[in-house]
Amino acid sequence: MLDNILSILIFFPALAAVLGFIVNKESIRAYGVVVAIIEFSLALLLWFFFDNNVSGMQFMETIALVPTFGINYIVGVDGISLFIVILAAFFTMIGIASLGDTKDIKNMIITLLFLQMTMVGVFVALDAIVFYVFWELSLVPMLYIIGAWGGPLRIYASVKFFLYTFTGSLVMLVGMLFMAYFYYQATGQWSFAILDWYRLILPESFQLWLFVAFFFGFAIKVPMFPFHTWLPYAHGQAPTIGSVILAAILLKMGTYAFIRFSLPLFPDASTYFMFPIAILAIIMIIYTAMVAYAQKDIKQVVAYSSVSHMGVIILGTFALNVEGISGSIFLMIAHGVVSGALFFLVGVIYDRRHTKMMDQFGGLASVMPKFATIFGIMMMASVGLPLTINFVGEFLSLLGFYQQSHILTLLAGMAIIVGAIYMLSAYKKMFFGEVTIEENKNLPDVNKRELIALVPLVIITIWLGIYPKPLLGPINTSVEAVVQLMHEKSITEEAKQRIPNLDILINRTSAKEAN
Amino acid sequence: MLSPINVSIESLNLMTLAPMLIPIVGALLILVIDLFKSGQDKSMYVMLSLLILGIDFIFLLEAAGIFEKNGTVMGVFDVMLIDGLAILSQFIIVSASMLFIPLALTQKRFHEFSYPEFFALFLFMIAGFQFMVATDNLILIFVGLETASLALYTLIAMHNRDKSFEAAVKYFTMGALAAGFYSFGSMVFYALTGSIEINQIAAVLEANNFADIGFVLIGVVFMLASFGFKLSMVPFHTWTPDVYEGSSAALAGYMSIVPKIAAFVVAMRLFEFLIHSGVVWLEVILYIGVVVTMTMANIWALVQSDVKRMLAYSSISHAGFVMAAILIGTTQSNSALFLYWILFSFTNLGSFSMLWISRQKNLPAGQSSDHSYNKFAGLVKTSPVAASIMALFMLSLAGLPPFALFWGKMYMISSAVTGGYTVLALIMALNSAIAGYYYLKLIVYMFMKDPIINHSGNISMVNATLSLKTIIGIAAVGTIFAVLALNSLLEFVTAFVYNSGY
Amino acid sequence: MELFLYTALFAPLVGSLFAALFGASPRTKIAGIVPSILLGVSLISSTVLLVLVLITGHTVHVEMMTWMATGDLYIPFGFIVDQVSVTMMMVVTLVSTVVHVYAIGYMNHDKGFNRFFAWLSAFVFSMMVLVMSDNFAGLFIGWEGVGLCSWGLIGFWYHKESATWAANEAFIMNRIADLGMLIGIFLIYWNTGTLQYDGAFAAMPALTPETLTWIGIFLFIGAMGKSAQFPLHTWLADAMEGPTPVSALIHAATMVTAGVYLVVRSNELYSLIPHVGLFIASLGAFVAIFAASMALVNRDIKRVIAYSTLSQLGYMFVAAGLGAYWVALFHLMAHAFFKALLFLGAGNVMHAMDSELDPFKMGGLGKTMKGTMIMMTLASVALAGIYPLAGFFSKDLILEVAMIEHHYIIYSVLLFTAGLTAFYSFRIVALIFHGEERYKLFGFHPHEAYKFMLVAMSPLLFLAVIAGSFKMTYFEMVTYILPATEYHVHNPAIYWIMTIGTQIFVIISIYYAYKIYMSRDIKVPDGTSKMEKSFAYKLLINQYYIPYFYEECFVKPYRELSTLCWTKIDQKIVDASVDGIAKAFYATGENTRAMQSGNLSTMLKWMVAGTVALLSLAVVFGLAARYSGEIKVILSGLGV
Amino acid sequence: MEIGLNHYLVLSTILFSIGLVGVMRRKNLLMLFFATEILLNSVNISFAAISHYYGDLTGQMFAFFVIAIAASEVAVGLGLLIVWHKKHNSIDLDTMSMMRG
Repeated sequence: MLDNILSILIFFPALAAVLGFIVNKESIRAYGVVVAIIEFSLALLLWFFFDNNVSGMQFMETIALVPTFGINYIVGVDGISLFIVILAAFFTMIGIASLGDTKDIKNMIITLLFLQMTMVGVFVALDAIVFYVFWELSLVPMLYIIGAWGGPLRIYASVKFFLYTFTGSLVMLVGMLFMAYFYYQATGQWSFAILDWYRLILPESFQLWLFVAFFFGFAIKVPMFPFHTWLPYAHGQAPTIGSVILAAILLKMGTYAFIRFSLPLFPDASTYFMFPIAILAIIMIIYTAMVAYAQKDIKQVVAYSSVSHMGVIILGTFALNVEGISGSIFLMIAHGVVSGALFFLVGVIYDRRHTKMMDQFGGLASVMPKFATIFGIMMMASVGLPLTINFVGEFLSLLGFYQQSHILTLLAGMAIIVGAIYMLSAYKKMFFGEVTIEENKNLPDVNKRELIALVPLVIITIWLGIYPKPLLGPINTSVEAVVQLMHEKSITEEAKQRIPNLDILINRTSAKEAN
Repeated sequence: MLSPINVSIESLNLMTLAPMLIPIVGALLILVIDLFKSGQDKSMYVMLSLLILGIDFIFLLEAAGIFEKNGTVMGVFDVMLIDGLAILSQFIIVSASMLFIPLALTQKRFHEFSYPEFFALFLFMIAGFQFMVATDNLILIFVGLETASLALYTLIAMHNRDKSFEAAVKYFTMGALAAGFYSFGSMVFYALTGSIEINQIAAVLEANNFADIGFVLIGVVFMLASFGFKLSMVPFHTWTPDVYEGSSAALAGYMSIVPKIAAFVVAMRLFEFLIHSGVVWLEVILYIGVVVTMTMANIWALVQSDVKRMLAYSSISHAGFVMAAILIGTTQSNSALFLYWILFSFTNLGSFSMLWISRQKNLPAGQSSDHSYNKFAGLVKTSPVAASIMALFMLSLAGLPPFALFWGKMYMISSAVTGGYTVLALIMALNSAIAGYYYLKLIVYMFMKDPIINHSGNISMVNATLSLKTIIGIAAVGTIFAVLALNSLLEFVTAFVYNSGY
Repeated sequence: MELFLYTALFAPLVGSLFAALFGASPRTKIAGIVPSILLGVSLISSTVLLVLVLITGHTVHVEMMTWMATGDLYIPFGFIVDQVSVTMMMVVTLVSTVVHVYAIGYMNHDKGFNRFFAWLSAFVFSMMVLVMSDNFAGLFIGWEGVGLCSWGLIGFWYHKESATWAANEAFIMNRIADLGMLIGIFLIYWNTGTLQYDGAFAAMPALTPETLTWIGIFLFIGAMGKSAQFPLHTWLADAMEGPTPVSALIHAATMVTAGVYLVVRSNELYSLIPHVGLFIASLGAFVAIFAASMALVNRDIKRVIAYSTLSQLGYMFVAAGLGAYWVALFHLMAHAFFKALLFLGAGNVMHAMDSELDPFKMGGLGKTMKGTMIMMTLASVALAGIYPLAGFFSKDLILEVAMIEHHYIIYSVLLFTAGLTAFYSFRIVALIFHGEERYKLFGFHPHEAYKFMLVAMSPLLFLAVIAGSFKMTYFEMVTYILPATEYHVHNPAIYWIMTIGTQIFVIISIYYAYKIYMSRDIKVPDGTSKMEKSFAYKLLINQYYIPYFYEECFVKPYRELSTLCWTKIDQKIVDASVDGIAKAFYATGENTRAMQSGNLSTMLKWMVAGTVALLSLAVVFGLAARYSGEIKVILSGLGV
Repeated sequence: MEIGLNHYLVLSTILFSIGLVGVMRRKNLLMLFFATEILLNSVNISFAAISHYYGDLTGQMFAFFVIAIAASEVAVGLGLLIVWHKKHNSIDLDTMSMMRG
C-alpha cells in the first residue's frame, strides 16, 4: 500500500472521476466530497509516514514506459513537493465541499477530480516526460472550467491561458529533449529521469541555453513579468473555484519547477541569471502591486497581488541559499492558502451581489461583520503580518536574498509597503464608510458552506504563522541537499562562492533503502 | 540472334509479388461476382474486401519474417525490392485501408457504395500503392503511382456531388501535370546515368561524384515538384483542401494518410542519398519547404470555418512536419517518420470518422458546408460522449500528452535535436503551438458555446452504425493508450528502418 | 517566576480573545470588565517581577518554543524580563489598566464597545511582546502587532472617512519604517549570525564601523516610524481620529515610545557609533521644537497634545542619542504618566462638549468640571517641568545631559522648547477651563465625567506628581544593564543658575499663556484677526504644509503612476504585444487565403510557378558550382 | 549537319515548355488534357532518343509505359469531363470554383 501510495494518490481521483459519470446528478456533490476527503486523508497518510530526516526522494516507484527512449514512470516525494501535494488535495476538498449551486455541477466536479490527478502528478513526477505530461494535461480541465463556467470574456481568457502556457512549455519540451540528448552523449543511453540528470555536469554555455529554454516554460506558468498578462484575464473570468485552484496550486507548478529543474540542473546558469531574474522579480513585485492598486475590480486586485507575491517567491528561489529557498517553498504554501482564501472571499461577495466592482460596495463591515473579520485576517496575512503564514515565507525569502544583494533586497522589500497600500485601500473601499447602495443594506453574512472552506484556512494561516516548524523541518532537510548538490555541481568560480557549501553528505536514497 | 529466356522460378522469388497480387486478384474477384450476380448488398463487398486485406496483411507478416531473417530481398528480375521501408509502409497502407473500408457501412445510403466497382477500384488502388513502395525502379513507381491515383480520382468522383466532381477534376488535372513532371524528372536521371533504378542512379552519380550537378538538380526539381504535389508541400498543395472538402469525410481521412506514406517512402529512397552525398541545395530547399509548408498550412487552417477544411490544412501541416524527417535523414528521424505516421493515422482517421459519423444526407439548412464549426456548437450538451471523443482526437492532433500524436511529435523533434537542427526543432515546436489554436477552436465550440443550430438530439450520430462506432472506438483506444504500445512499436520500427540501411 | 512572566504576557491576550467572542453581539459590560481585570492581573504580575528585579537584580529569561528554524537561522519565541523591559512592562500595564477602566465609561454608549476592548487588549499584548521579546524577530512581531492594532483603533469608527484614511496612513507610514527595520534585522543576521539580543550585541564590537553604522541607521529608521519622528511624523496628528483612550494609551504612553525603547535596548550598538547617536540627538532636538511650534496655534486640543507628545519624544531621543539611555527611559516613564493623564482629561472634556475639540468654543469649563480641571492643570504643570512634579526631574535632566555633553545648540533648542511647551499646555488649559463661557453660544451642556473614570485616572495623577522622587532608585536599578553615567553639573553655581533660570523661563511662559488666553475678549477665530493673516500662523496651522507636500508629491503621483501602469503599460504594451503576435498570424492567414482562389488554372499556375522557381534556383546553383573557380577569381578581383 | 541527341532533347524540352504554357493558359478542360498529353509525349521523345543513345531498351520501355498511362489518364479524364459537361453543359475551368479559401 505504502509502496505505491503515490500512484494511488495520482490515479484515485481520475478513476473516481470516470466512475463519476455514472453517479446521479443529485448526489454527485456528496460523491465528490467523499472522494476528495479520501484523497486528502491519503495525502495526510503520506505525510504521516514521511521520514523527515531523509533529504532524498521517498515512496519512489519506477515503471518502465519506453525504456528504449529512456522514458519511465518514476514518482517520489521529498520535503519540497510533499506539502504542495497535500495542499492540492486539501484545496480540491474544500473547493468541492464549498461549491455553490453551479450549472451542470456534475461536469464541474468530474473536471475538478481530473484536475486533481494532474496537479498531484506534476508534483510527484520524477521523470521529465511524465512531469511534462501532467504539466500539459493540467491545462485541459482548467481550460474547461474557465471556458464553461466563466464570465463574459471566458472564451478569450481560457484560450489565451491555454495557448500562452502551451507555447511556453513546448519550448521547455525542446529543452528537455536537449537535456536527454546531452545525457545520451555523456552516458550512451537515453534517460529522462531527473535524478539521473542531477548527476550530469554540463559546460556553462549549454547550461545557459537550456536554462533559457526551461525558463520560458516556467516563467509563463508562474507567471513572471512580462509574461503575466494571461493571469488577470484567467482570474477575472474564471469561476471562484477555478481562481482558487489556479492561484493556490497551478501557479506553484512554475516556481516548484524552478527548484526541481533549473537550480539543480544548471547551478552556474542560475547564478549567471540570478540578477536579471531578480530584477524581473522586483518589477513583478512593485509594478504589479501598483497595477493592483489601480484596479476597480476586487478580484483583479487579488489576481495582481498574487503575481506580486510570486515575485517574492522567485526572489527567494534565486537566493540560492537554504534560507531563501526554504522560504520560497514555504511561501508557495502560504500564498496558496492566503490567495486561495482571498479568492474564496471574493466569490462569497460575488455570489451575493453578482458584481466584483469595489465601488458597488462600501460599509460592508457593519453589514457582514464575520465576513469582514475573515477578510481582514486574510488581508493582513497577505500583506505579510508577523504570526501569519505569509510572513514566515516572505521574511525568509528576503532574508535569503539579502545575502546576494543588499540594494535589490531593499527594493524588493518595498513589497511590504506597496502590498499594504493596495490591500488596505481595497479593504477601505469595500468595508469601511457608510453603506450607500440599497442592495448592500441587508446582505446575509457568510453561511455554513462558506465557513467550511474559510475557517480551516484561517486556522492554518494563524497556526503555521505561529508554528511553521512542521513544514520548515522537512523542507529544510531537502533544500539543504539541493543546495549542497548545486554547490558540488557548479563549475564557475562565481557559482561556487555564491552557492554556500554546507559540507553535508547528500543521501539520495529513498526511505526504503535507507532503513 | 535472341537466345531463349531461361529463368528459374526460385530466382524470381514471387513471394515478393504476393502482397500486391492479392488485392488485384480480390478486385477481379469482386468484378466477376458482380458479373454473375449483380446487385449484391454493399455489406458483402465490404466484408469481402476486408477479408482480402486480411490475407494481404498475413502475407505481409510473412514478408516481415523473411526480412527479419535475411534482410532485404530483391525479386522478379530485381524489380521488386522488399526492405524494411517497404514492409513498414505496406503495413500502414493495409491496416489503414482495413480501418477505412468498414466506414462504407453507413446509416444513410451513399451513392458510391452501391457499386461493386468502388471496392474493386479501392483494392486496385491499394495494389498501386504497394507497388509504389516496394520497388526502386522508376517505371514501377510510376505505374504504381498512376494506378493508385487514377483509381483514387474515380473514387472521389463516385461520391456523386457537384463538389466531388469538381474535386476529382482538379485533382486529376494537377495529377496529370505532376505525372508529367515525374516522367520528365526520371527522364533527366535516365539521361544522366542511363539507369532507372534509384540505387544504380545513386551509384553512378557518386562514381562521377556529381560531375554536372546542374542537370542533377534539374532532375531533382521535377521529382520534387511531383512528390511535392503528392505530399502537398506548399506551393503544390493547392488541391488538398478542395479535394478533401469535395470527397466524403471518410475518403478524405484515408487520403490524408495512405497516399502520403507511399509518397514519403519514395521520397525517402530518392532524396536521402542525394542529401547524404552532400547536395547542399536540396538540403536548403527542403528546409525552406518544410518550414513554409507547416507554418503556412497552420496559418491557413486558423482562418477556416469548416472543420473538414481545417483538418485538410492541418494534415498538410502534419505532412510538412514529417517531411523534416527526410531532411534530417538520420535513422532516428526515419523511424520517427514511421512512428509518427502510424500514430497519426489512428488519430486522423478517427477525427475524420467523427465527421463522417455526423454526416447528413444533404447539406443541413443554412449551412454552406457539411461540417461547419457551428454544427458542433454545444455538442457536449446534446451528446457528451461524441464531444469528448472528438475533443480527444483534437487534443491528440495538437500534440497534447499523453495522447498518441504527442509521442510522435516528441520523437520527431528529438530526432531534429540529435540531428543538429536546433532551430528547426524550435520551429516545429512552436508550430504545434499555432496549431493548438484551431484544434482548440473546435473544442471551444463543442464545450463552451451553446447550440447554434437547434439540432434534434444526436446530429453528431446520424450516420452511426455499429461498424463506424467500432472503428472510432479502435481509433480512440489507440489514441489514448498509444504510450503502452510505444516501446515495442519503436523497437520494431527502428529495427526495420535500420536494417534497410536508412 | 516564569509563571508571572507568562501571566503578565498572556493575560491581555486572553482578555482580547474573550472580548472578541462578543465581537458580533451587542455591547455587554462584561466584555469590557473582564479584559480590565485580566490587565489588572497582568499589572500585578509585572509588579511582582519589578520587585524581584529591583531587589535581587536577577533577570528572568525564558524560551517558550521555536518559531523559525532553517539553514543557520534559528528564531525562538524567547522572552526576557530585565531592568529595561520591566520598566516598559510597568508603564504599559499600568497605563493600559487605567485606560481600560476609563474606557468602560468612555465607550459606554458606543455600539462597537466589545470590538473596542478586543482591539485594545490585543494592543497591550503585542506591546508586551514587543518589550519582552529577547530577539529582534520577536521585537518585530510586537512592532507589527501594535501597528495592526493601532490601525484597527484609529479606524475604529470606520464609517468616518477621515478615521479610516488616518488609519491607513498610519499603517502605511509605519510600514515604510518597518522596511528599514527589516533591513536592519537582515544586516544583523548576516553579520552576527543570530538575532538574539545577547548574541548579536556580543558579536557587534567585532564588526566594521560602517556595517555598524548601517545597522544603526536602519534600526533607527524603524524607530522613526513608530515614534513618528520627522519626516514620518504626519500620521501621529491624524491618528487623533481614534477614540481618546486610544490616543492616551497608544499615541502618548506606549506605542510611540517603542522607538525610544528600541534605541535604549540596542544601547550597546549605539554606544559603538556615537556619530549616529549625535544624529539621533539632533533630529530629536529638531523634532522637539518643530512639533512644539505647531502645537502653539493648533485649534484641536487632541492635536495639541499629540504635538506635545511628539516634542517630548524628541527630548527622549536627545537623551538616548547622547548616550543617556537611562534618562531617556526615565523621561519615557514619567511622560507616559502625565501625558496619558492629559489625554484622558481631554477625553472628559470631549465627552462634556459632545466631541467638540476646538478650545475656542469652550472656556470657563472649570466651574462644571473641577476634577478634570485639576488633573489637567497638574498634568500640564508636570509636563512643563515645574518643581517638584515628575516633568522637572526627567526633563531638566535631559537639559543637563545636553549641557554636560557640551552640545550647547541642542541645549538651547531644548530650553527654548521647554518654554514653548509650557506656553501651549497652558494655552489650552486656559482656553478650556478659564475665561468666558463661550460654549454657551454653541448651546453645549457640559457635565463632569463619571466618578469612577476620575478615580481611574487618579493613579496617573499620583504618579505624575511623585514619579520624580523615584529617580535615584530607578537609576540604581536600571544601570545594571545600561551605562551608568550620573549626570550632574559639578559646578553648583552653574547648576543653580540653570535650574532656576529654566524654572523662571517656564513660569513666565505660563504666565503669558494665561495672560493672553484668559482675557475676556477671546473670540472664536474667524480668520479675520491680524495674527491669523500672518504668514507664520498660516505656516504653523498648516503644519508647515508638509501634509500637502506629501499629498502632492507622493500620494497623487503614486495613484496616477499606478493607473498609468495599468491602462498604458500593462494593457497597451505588454498585453497588446502578446495579442499582437496572435493577431499577426491570423491576419496573415486572412490575407493569404486568397491564394486558394479555388480556380483550377490558378492552382496549375502555382504548381508551374513553384517548379520554375525551383528550376531557376537550381540553374543558378548549377552554374555557380560549375564556374565556382571563375567566381572566386572575380570576387577576389572585387576585393571581397 | 546530322541530328544528334541534343537536338532531340532540345525538341522535347521545347515541347514540354509548350505543354506547360498550355496547362497554364488554357481555360477549356479539353484543351487542358491535350496540353498534358503534350507534356507526356515530349518526354517520350527524349526517352526514345536517350535509349537509342545508350543503346539499351529501358528508355523505350519507359516510353511505352508512359504511353499506356497517358491513355488510361485520358480515359478517366474524359469520363470526368463528360459527367461535368452533363451537369453544367460547359467545360470551362472558371465554372468550377465552388470551393475556395
